[in-house]
Amino acid sequence: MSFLLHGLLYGAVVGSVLLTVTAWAVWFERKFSARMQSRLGPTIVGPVGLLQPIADALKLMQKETIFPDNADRFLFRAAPPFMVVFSLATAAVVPFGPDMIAADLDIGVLYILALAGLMLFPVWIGGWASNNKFALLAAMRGIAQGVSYELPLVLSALVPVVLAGSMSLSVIVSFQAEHGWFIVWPPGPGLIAFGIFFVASLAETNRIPFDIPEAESELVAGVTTEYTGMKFGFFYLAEYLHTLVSAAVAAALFFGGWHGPWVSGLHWFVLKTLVLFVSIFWIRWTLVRFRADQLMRLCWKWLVPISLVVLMAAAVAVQLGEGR
Amino acid sequence: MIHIDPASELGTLLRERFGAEDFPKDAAPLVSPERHVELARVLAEEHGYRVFLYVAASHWPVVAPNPKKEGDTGDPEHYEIAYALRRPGPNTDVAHWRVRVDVGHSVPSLVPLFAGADWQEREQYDLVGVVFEGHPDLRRLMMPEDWEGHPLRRDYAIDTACPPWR
Amino acid sequence: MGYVLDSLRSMGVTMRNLFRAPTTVEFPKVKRPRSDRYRASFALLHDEHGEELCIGCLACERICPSAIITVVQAPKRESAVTGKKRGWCADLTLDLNACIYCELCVQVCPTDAIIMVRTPEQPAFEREGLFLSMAKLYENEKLLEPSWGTGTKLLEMQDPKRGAEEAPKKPAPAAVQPTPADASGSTSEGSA
Amino acid sequence: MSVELTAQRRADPYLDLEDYDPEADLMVLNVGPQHPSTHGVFRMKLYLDGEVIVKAVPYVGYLHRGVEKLCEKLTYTQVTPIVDKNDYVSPMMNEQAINMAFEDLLGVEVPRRARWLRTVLAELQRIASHLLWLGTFTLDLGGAIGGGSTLFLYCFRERELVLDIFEELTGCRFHYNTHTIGGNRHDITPGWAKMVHEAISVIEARTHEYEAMVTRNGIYADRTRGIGVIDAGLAMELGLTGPALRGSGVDHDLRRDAPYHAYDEVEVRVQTEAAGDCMARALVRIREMRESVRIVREMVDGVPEGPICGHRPIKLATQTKIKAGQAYACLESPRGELGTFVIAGGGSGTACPYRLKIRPPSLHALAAVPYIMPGHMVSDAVAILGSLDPILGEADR
Repeated sequence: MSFLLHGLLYGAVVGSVLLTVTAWAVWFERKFSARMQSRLGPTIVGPVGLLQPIADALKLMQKETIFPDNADRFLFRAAPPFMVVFSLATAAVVPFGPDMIAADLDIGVLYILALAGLMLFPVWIGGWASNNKFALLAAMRGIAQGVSYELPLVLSALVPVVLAGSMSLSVIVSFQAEHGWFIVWPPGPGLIAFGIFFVASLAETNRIPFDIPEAESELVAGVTTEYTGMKFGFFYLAEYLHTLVSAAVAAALFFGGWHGPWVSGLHWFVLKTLVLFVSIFWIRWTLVRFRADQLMRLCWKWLVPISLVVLMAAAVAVQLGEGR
Repeated sequence: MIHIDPASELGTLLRERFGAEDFPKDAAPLVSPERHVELARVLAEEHGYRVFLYVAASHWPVVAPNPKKEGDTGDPEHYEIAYALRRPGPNTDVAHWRVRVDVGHSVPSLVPLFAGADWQEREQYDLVGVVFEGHPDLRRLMMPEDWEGHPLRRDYAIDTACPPWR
Repeated sequence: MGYVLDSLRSMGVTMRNLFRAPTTVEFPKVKRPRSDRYRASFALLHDEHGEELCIGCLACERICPSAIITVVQAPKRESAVTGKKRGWCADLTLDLNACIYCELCVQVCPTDAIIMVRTPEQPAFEREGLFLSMAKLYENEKLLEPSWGTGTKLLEMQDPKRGAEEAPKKPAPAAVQPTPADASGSTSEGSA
Repeated sequence: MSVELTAQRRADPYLDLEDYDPEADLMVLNVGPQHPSTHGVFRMKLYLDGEVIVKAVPYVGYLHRGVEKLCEKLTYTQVTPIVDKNDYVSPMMNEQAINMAFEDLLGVEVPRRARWLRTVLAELQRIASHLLWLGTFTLDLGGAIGGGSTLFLYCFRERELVLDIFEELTGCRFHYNTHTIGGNRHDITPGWAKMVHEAISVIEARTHEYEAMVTRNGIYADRTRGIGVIDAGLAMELGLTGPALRGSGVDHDLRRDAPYHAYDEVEVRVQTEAAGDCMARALVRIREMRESVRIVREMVDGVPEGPICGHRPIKLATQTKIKAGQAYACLESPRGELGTFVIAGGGSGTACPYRLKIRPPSLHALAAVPYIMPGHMVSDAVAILGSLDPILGEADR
């Protein structure tokens, strides 16, 4: 019973905090990109446009929901909520602080990766149900990309698992608190694995330079071409949530999570997540996108082999360390 | 003003091989419609005029004979199609010539020689109504497919009512 | 690896731009300065004695490429100031909906009566708002800032004989005016 | 890779799909006329085998405004502001091209000051136009919410400087109507040359930044190298001119080869690239931008004294009368050879042209689409279209 209560309480707290943070992450990205592009960004709603996310949400809610002709209405409606649920559910196993974790699963990493795989389904469902060629092409690209990049994502995420000897994120973080962050120790595998994990996360979350499923200059708006109002808003929200959670997971896996010099705690975790989050934005607003086949080439010819090698190296390092 | 010197290389070619007699001061020489594809080929292959510039057709309505002028027979309704090719590079030059056909007759198309003539001829067909014989895909280019008339003809009034837009 | 280095170089560029001052302004609050010659809307002018300059000569109506100016001539009568007979304009309307801001009407005006104004952003909520009646045109004279160009100045600037002699003693032949107009405008402006 | 092999072959624009593969289940994708990357209202029908384009059928005419018919009804003096709207990215060029044709018919000598001024304006316009091209091309590659829009806005930021220069001179940012038969309508103001110097030094310095973000970027190179290859023969046959022709290795530039304005008094270094792909066209344009900066810097201080108009200034709509004659005047616009073919006289009286034909470089560039697109992917279609730099206002007229 207490387990259920704990889950509900933490779930509510984490969910609402994350949603709020995501809303202002959108504001932050708009402001950040604006300044990067010599613009002002949102200025009108609230001081320095801080209330802009609320205005956006209100606007989206007021908009009419349009169903395309011959669209599969049930699936069309079903896709957006799934997106949000899956990306929120990922956050359940992220350790925000020493004891701040909604559900300390033994298979935390596996759970995250499984949910990342599930995220492909709403994309495909939405693209198929829209009865739009652009959405269909985008959905097919999304599936191909998601399935391919799952591999380097899993392989690189296994490196910390092997090093820490556990699949639980909280154990991985505590291990790093004891033995040093994986990004610096052992030198090499952690850093390369982080690089691959980061790139694969960019691809999983459809961020530039890997945003071909929603490549708006080619495919209008990709899967969301036919979505309007809050249905589109859900996709949009889920995208940001997914990015935020990916940054948080990367921070936990490779940067020691809540551990930091002087006083460990939530603040370190937030700081690390934010740095990763901002660098994702920074990359997004700088680069152009790959083409679908180049993206696959990068994945299968470079990321997968390298991550395999790094995984082996990590295993060897652990074996050598055992004798110590 | 477009003027081709009859003594120039181009003028000699036109005069000797393509039977151009008149070299007006303010227009390109006329070449017969039967010979003009051959002219374009010779210009492109032997003289380096390889950049396709333009096709410009114009419509000339009937001119009644002037009774005051002796021997004036007037002018039947006809099309005048001006062509131009360019020789690229530092010694660039433009070869202009005109083809004249009566309404109802067609002009041999330049598309087999110049891919660029494709859309230009379609445009002239669309806007002026000249039919280019041998064009692989002579459809309207600018106007809607079901448009009536050819807007750039002189007898097409500028305030012709436009059908309701689809 | 090449991708990473290239991306870092590109990211360096965007980071450098992050610290450059923004070029956009918060529009309704801040307005960018407009040049002297900026042309935005139209106005009809009075001379210094308060008499309408427009003589209803139809020059602007005839030159307008999009045919948006309509002039209704009034019968000739004496001017209250000079006492000479001159033409009058009964009505002049200008439809900004189709205006292409070519400044030709200003250039051809023999009396510098019609000018353009440089106060930017003259939006309207309905099409009628962009339809300038004669009353509105005379109102613009008082409310809005005039642009540099007038018929005299433009013709003087384009005079083919300009610069041939240093100081033109008599006004350019094309710029002979039936009524005294803005004479101070004929300076040698523009010779940089 | 099979995609690359098929791209090298010249595609058949009239391909019968039955010949391709009677069994193939091709997907027809309608790109445009409302699509983010068709640069206006261009439409192409793409027949897709998977994501590979089998056949591309382009449609133009959505922006057809009947300019040529309109010009037959307007007098010679009224035409200039109308043709301004053709190539709305480089309006100066339209005005100059049409007035050059009329000057040729009239035999009017343009004063030296006006010729210099026209040269400077043309080069500034070229910078502005290439900047806009670079921005929109990167936008096609990089997306509206991504790196593409960043470079797009950088380019627009610098383009504003050029537009400010034009505003200072002519009073308008876009549709200037600053050229007239025989010269210019607006003379330069006292601070103008300084303004130009400031603007071009900023643009020159920032060109390095653009290069770091585009041509020296691996992802950008991957998207543009070997894509949309036009060999020199096809380019010439199609009537491609300007950067698209020079990107295919043909050393041809009207500014050097058939000097107009004051180009005979200044050195123009023609930029060529042999590859003929999107990257080659991009490199040519970026180098041309630098070259234009150099030309402007050399010329803007030395604008000679004298009148700016060699013909009677416009006072009457019907004042310019041309009895008869045909003329073709052309200049090197940022997109290629922008020509004007005029038949004067005829049955339309002496004040209006009988037939006026504008030779738009963009139309010829778009005509290349069915030849180069097959064999590429949908993503490349956008890149190819962007690299051709079509302006639909000019193509459709």
